[in-house]
Amino acid sequence: MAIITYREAIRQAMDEEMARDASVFLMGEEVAQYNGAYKVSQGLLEKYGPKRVLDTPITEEGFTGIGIGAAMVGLRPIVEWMTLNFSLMAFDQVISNAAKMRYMSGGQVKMPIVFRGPNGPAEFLAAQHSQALQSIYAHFPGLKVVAPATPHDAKGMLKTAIRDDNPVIFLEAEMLYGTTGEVPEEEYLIPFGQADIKRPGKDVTLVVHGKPLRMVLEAAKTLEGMGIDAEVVDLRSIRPLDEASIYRSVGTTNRCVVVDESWPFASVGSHVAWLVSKNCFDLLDAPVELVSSEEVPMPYNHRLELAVQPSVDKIVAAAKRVLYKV
Amino acid sequence: MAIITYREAIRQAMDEEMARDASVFLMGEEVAQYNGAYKVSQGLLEKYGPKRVLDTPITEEGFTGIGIGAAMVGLRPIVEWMTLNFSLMAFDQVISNAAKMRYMSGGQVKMPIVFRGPNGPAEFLAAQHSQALQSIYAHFPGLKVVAPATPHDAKGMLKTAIRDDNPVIFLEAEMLYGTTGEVPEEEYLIPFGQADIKRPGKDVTLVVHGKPLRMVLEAAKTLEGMGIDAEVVDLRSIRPLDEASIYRSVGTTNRCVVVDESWPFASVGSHVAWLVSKNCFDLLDAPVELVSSEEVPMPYNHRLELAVQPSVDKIVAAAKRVLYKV
Amino acid sequence: MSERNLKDRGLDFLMGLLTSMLSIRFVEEKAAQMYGLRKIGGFCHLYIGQEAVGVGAIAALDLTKDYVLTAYRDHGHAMACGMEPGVMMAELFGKETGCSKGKGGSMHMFDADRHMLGGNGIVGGHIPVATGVAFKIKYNAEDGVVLCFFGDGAIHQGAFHESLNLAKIWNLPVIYICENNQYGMGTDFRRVSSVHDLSSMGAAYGIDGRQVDGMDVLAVFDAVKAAAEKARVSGEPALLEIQTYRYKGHSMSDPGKYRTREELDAYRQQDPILLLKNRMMAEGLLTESEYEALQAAQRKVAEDAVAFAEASPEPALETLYEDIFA
Amino acid sequence: MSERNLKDRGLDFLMGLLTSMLSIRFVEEKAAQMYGLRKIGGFCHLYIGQEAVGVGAIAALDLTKDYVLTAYRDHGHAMACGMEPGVMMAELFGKETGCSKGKGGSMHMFDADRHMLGGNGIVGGHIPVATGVAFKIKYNAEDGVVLCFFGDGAIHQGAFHESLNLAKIWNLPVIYICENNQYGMGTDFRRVSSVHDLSSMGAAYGIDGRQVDGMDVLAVFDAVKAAAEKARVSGEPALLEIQTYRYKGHSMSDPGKYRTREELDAYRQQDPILLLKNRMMAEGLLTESEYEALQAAQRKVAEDAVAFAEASPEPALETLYEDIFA
Ligand SMILES: Cc1ncc(C[n+]2csc(CCOP(=O)(O)OP(=O)(O)O)c2C)c(N)n1
Ligand SMILES: Cc1ncc(C[n+]2csc(CCOP(=O)(O)OP(=O)(O)O)c2C)c(N)n1
Ligand SMILES: [Mg+2]
Ligand SMILES: [Mg+2]
Repeated sequence: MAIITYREAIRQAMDEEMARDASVFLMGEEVAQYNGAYKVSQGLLEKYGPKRVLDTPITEEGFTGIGIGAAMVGLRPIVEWMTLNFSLMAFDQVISNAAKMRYMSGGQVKMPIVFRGPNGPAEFLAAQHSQALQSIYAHFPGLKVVAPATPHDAKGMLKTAIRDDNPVIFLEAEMLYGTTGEVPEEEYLIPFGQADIKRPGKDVTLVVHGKPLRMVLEAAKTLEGMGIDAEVVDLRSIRPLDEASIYRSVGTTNRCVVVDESWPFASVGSHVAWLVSKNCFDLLDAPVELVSSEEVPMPYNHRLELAVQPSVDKIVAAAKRVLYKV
Repeated sequence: MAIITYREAIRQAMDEEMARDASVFLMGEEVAQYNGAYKVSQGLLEKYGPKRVLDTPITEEGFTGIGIGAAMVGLRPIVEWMTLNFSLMAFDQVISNAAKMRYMSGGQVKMPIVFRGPNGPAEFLAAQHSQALQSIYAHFPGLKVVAPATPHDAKGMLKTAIRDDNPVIFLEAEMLYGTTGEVPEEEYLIPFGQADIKRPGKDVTLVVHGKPLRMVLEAAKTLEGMGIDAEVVDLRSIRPLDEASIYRSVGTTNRCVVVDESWPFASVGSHVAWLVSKNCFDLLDAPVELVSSEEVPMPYNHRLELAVQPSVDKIVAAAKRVLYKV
Repeated sequence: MSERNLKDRGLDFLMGLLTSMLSIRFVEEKAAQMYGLRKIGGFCHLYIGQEAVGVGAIAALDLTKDYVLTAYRDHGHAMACGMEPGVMMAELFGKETGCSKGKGGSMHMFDADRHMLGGNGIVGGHIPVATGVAFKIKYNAEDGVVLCFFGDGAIHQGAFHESLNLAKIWNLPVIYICENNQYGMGTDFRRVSSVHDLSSMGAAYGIDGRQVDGMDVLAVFDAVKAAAEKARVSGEPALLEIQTYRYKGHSMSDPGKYRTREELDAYRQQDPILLLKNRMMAEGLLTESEYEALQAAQRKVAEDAVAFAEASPEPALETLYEDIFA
Repeated sequence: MSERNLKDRGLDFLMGLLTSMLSIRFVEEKAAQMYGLRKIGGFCHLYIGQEAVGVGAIAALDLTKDYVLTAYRDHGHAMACGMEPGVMMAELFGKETGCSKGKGGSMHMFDADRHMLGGNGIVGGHIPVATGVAFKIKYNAEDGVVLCFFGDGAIHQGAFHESLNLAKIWNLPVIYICENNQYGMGTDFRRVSSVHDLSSMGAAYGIDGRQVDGMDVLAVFDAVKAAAEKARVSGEPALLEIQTYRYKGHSMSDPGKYRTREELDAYRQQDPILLLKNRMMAEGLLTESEYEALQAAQRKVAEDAVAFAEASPEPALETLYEDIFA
C-alpha cells in the first residue's frame, strides 16, 4: 500500500474516474490553471485539457446550476466549491433543483453530480470562512452527504460519489489535505452507508465523522491510558447513515459520545445522539453526550477559535461523564 | 378581547410598530400595491406610503441584503419573503451577513431586522414550494428563530421581533393566516424564549412549534377520549429555546413526543428530542418519539402530501407508544 | 408583423401553429374550469394569451437534439413540445398517469423523452440549469440548442446574469427567452426594472438582444429560428425579449386588479390565434368553416384530456417513497 | 493623468494623499513581515499597488455623512477612513485592542464610528449590504453617499446585478467601485468576463459607467468626487471601474505564477506613490529630503503599529461568548 496525502487521494479519485469515463468533468474556481486553491486538482488540466477541467468566474449559483443542468442530460460533473462556505451562494440550486428534480419529474431524470470542497473551520479564518455545514445539507432528502476522514476513505468514496447517479455532497477539510494514510495500489470503491470501526473497544462508543476523527482517536488513546477502552465509529457517510453499526457498538458499550465539529443545534451530531437515545433506550447506562462547537460565530483569534471547537480534552471529559468517572 | 385572524394579527403588529417608530419599514415582493401575496400587509401602503412600504423586484438576495445594510445603520426593516422557500436565494445574506456582522465587527454594529413569511407546506404546492425550513436557520448562532402558532402569539411576538436589535426569522404559515383566535385590545409583547403550555396534562408531554399546534391539540383531545391526559408545550420560540419548560413538563409526565413538520434529519425536532433524552434521562419512562415529515420531497398529489406530513393519527400513535399502550 | 409571404411558409406549417395554439388555449380553459371544480389545486398559472410565444419558438426547434426549459407557467411549453394534453391534465389532477406521476403538478411538467426538462417553481432558478444543458451540447459536440423561457420578473435575478456571462465566455448554444407579459404577479415590469427594453440587458455580456412581437407567432418563429441557427453554428447565446400578455390572473387566485380592462381588451384585439387565423383567411389559406372544424376538434381534445385525467387512478400511497434516488 | 493644475489642489491636500498612500504601503509591508513571523495567520490580502484607489476615492468623502464598505482586501480602505494603524495591526494580531477585538482579523476591519462598515469575506456579498446603507441615507433624507468597493472577480456575482437594478429603481446614492486589479485570485479577469470594459455593465441598469486610471490618485479622486456630488444631489448611483494592480500575491500563500515579471514591473513603473511624488517634485511642491522625511515618519508609524499590536493583550477567553446579540 502506498502512503499518500488526503489531497492526493482526492486527486487520484478524480483522475481515475476521468480516465475511465469521458462524461466526468471538473469545474470550479481556480481548479484548472491554478491547479486548485488547495492544489487538489494538480495536473488535471494538463492531463485532460480545458474542455474537462474548467475555471469558472466567481459565480457559485451560476456554475453550480450549470453542473446540475449538465448532469440532468447525462454528464457527470464534479463541482468544486472553493470552500463550503461559498456554497451558500448556490444553496437554492442544490436544494430546489439538484435534490428535487428527480422527484418532481416523477423519476424522469437522473442527477449524477458531485459537489465537493473543504468544509469546517481551518485556522484564523473568522466567522464567514469557518463553518461546518453538513447539517444543513443533511437535512434535505434527495441529497447524499459524505465526510471521509482518511485518504483511504476519501479516495474510495469519491470514486463511489462520481459513479453515483444522484447528487452527492462530498465534504473535505483544509486541515485534512496534508494528512497521510495508506491507500491500496489497486482500484477500490467504498459504498455509502457503511460506518467504519476505526478502533474497536468495549467501554464507550465514540461516534464521529470527518475531520475530528483524528482528535477522537487521540482521545481514545488518552482514555486507554486511564484504563478506558473506547470504540471509535467513523460514520464516513452521513446520509445514508449506517445506524446499525452505531447501535451494534452501543449494544456492547452501553455508553455513547457523539463528536461533531458543527454547531449543536439541529445538527448531524444531535440527530445521531437522539437516534441512539431512542433506539438504544434500554441499553444506555448514561445519557448520550454531544461534543460540538460552541454556539458562536467563529472568532479570528486563535486561542478563542480553538476554544470554540471540540478538543481531545472535551472528548475525554465527555467519555468520562458517560462512564460516571468524574 | 377581539377575535381576529392570524393574518390580521401580523398586520396589526406591523401597523402598530410602524406607527410607533418611523425607522420601521416593510419591503418585499407584492407587499405594497398588491397588499401582499397573502394579503398580510393589507392597507399598509395606503397608510404609510411608498417610502415605508416597498415593492421589490424578484431578487431575494438583493433586497434581503439591502435590508441588512439598512439595519446596520439604524433602520428597522421588516423583510417579507413571499414564502420561506424563496429565502434560499438569499441564504448567504442571512447566514454570512445578518448572523455574523455583529460578531465579526467585535460588537460595533447592531442588526435590528425581521425576516418573515410563510413557512412549511400548504396544499398542492409540490417539492419546491412545500418546505419547512426552521431547522437550517435554527442551526446558526446569531439568529433568533420564532414560530408562533396563534394570532395572540403572532402579534405579541412580531412586535417583540421588530423591537429586537438582532436578526429574527419569523415563521408564519399559509394555512394559519385564516385561522382565528383571541387577541387583547391593549398593547402587549411576548418575550422570546418562553414556551407556552397550551394544554396542561399529566400523562404525556407533546412538544410542538408553529402550524402543527392545532393538530397536536386535536390529538390531545383524542387522547383524552382514551383516558390519556396530554400536556401540550408550544415552544413558540425555537431560538432562544425554553428548555426549562419542556423539562418541567417531562418531569411530571415522564413521557415525551416531539412534533415538527420538518424533515427529521438534523432538525429542530430531533434536537429537542435529544435534549429531552439527555437532560431528562433519569425521568423518562420511554424513549422520546419524534413525529415529523417523511424523508421525501413533497409530492403534489394531495393524498400523498398528507401522508408525508404529521397527522393527528400519527401523533396519537406516538403518544400511545411512549405510554406503551399499543 | 412578420414580413415573409404567408403562402411560402406552407399550409401544413401554418395549420400546425394554429392547431397548437388552439389546443393550448382550450386545454388551459379546461384547466381553469377544473380548478374551479377543485379537481386541480395549488398554484396553476395559465398560458392563455401567450400561446404564440411557446408555439412559435418551439416550432423552430428539432426536439431530437434541442431542449426546452421553462418556469412554472409551463403548460403551453409542454404541449408545444408534444406532451399529450391528457398526460398534462392528469398531472394537474395529480394522477398516476400524469407526466410526473402526480408528483409535480402544474409547475413541474416534464417530458424528458421530448426534451422538455421542466417546469420550475423558483423564479430564475432554472436559468443556470438550462445553461448547463447547453453546456452538455457543447461538451458532446452536438448541434442542438436550448430554449430557456422565463418571465419579465425573472430577469433581475442574479441567476440570470451569472448564466449569461457563463454562456458567453464558454460559447454555449442557449437562447434566453424573456416572455415579457408586462407583469410579474401584480407588478408592472416597469416598476421594478431599471431599463424598459429588457433585450438591451444582453449587451452587458456581449450577447445580442432583440425585442420580438409575441402576439405574432410567425415573428416569434422567425426570431427564434434565426437565433437558433446562429447558436448551432457558432455556439453564440442570444437574448430575446418576446412581448406578450396574459389574459388571466397570475395564478388562479389572482383577481388581477392591477391592470385595466381597457389594457386587457387592447391585447385581446391582437390575440395571437385571431391574428394568425385572420391572416390565413385573408390569404385564402383558411375558411371560416375549416376554422370552426379545427376549433371543434381541439375542444374535443381538451375534453378528452379531462376525461382521461378523470378516469386515471390516483398514485398508490407507497409511490411517495419512490423517485428520490436513481 | 488628471488634467487639473496640480498646485490648485492645495499642498495640504496633496501631502495628505501622499502620506496616506505611504502609510498604507508601509503598514502593509509590515503586515507581510509579521505574517512571515506567524504573528498573523489565515488569509491576509494586501493592498500594495492599489493604494491610489482607496486613498483617492475616500478622500472625496465626508465621513461624517458618507460610508465605506469593501471586501476582504480591506486594510487600505480602513486606514484611508482613518483607522489607526495600530488598531488595525492589533486586529491582524488577533488582539483585544484590534478594531474588532480580535474577532474579525484581516478580512473584517470595521470602524463604525468612522463609517467604515467592513471588510467582508464573501465575494460580492457586501454589495447588497452597501446598497442598503445607501437606502438608509435616502430614507432619512440625508445627503451622504456610500462607496462600495469590490474586485473584478466580484462583478459577475448575481448580488452585484441585483443591487444595481435596485439602486437605480430606488435612486440610491451609492457608487460601485470595481477595483480591477486584473486578477481574481489566479484568474485574469478577461478569462471569466464576457466584456472587458467592466464599466459598460452599468448600462444594463441605466447606470453611468466610467473607467478610471487607478494608478493616478488624483484621477480617482476626481472621478469619485464627481460621481459622489451627483449622487448626493440626485440619488443617482454610478459604476466606476478603477484599473489598478496588486503587487503581491492574492493572499500570503499565493506565489503568483499566473503573471509575468514583466507585467508586474511595468505596473511598478507607474506606481501610484511614485507617480504623485514625481509630479509634486516636478511642480516644486516636494523636495527629495521632504519625501525622505515623510517616508521615515510613515515607517515609524508602521513600526509603532506593530509595537502596539505586540504589546496588546490577547482577548480573554470568555469574550468568545460576547458580541453575538445586542
Ligand atoms: C425565487 C422566487 N421568488 C418568488 C416567487 C413567487 N412568484 C411566483 S411567480 C412570481 C412572478 C413572476 O413573474 P414573471 O417572471 O414575470 O413570470 P409570469 O408569471 O409573468 O409568467 C413570483 C414573485 C418564486 N416562485 N420564486
Ligand atoms: C462567494 C465567494 N467565492 C469564493 C471566494 C474565494 N475567493 C476569495 S478572494 C477571491 C478572488 C476575488 O477576486 P477579486 O474580486 O478580483 O478581488 P481581489 O482579490 O483581486 O481584490 C476568491 C475566489 C470567496 N471568498 N467568496
Ligand atoms: Mg411576467
Ligand atoms: Mg481582482
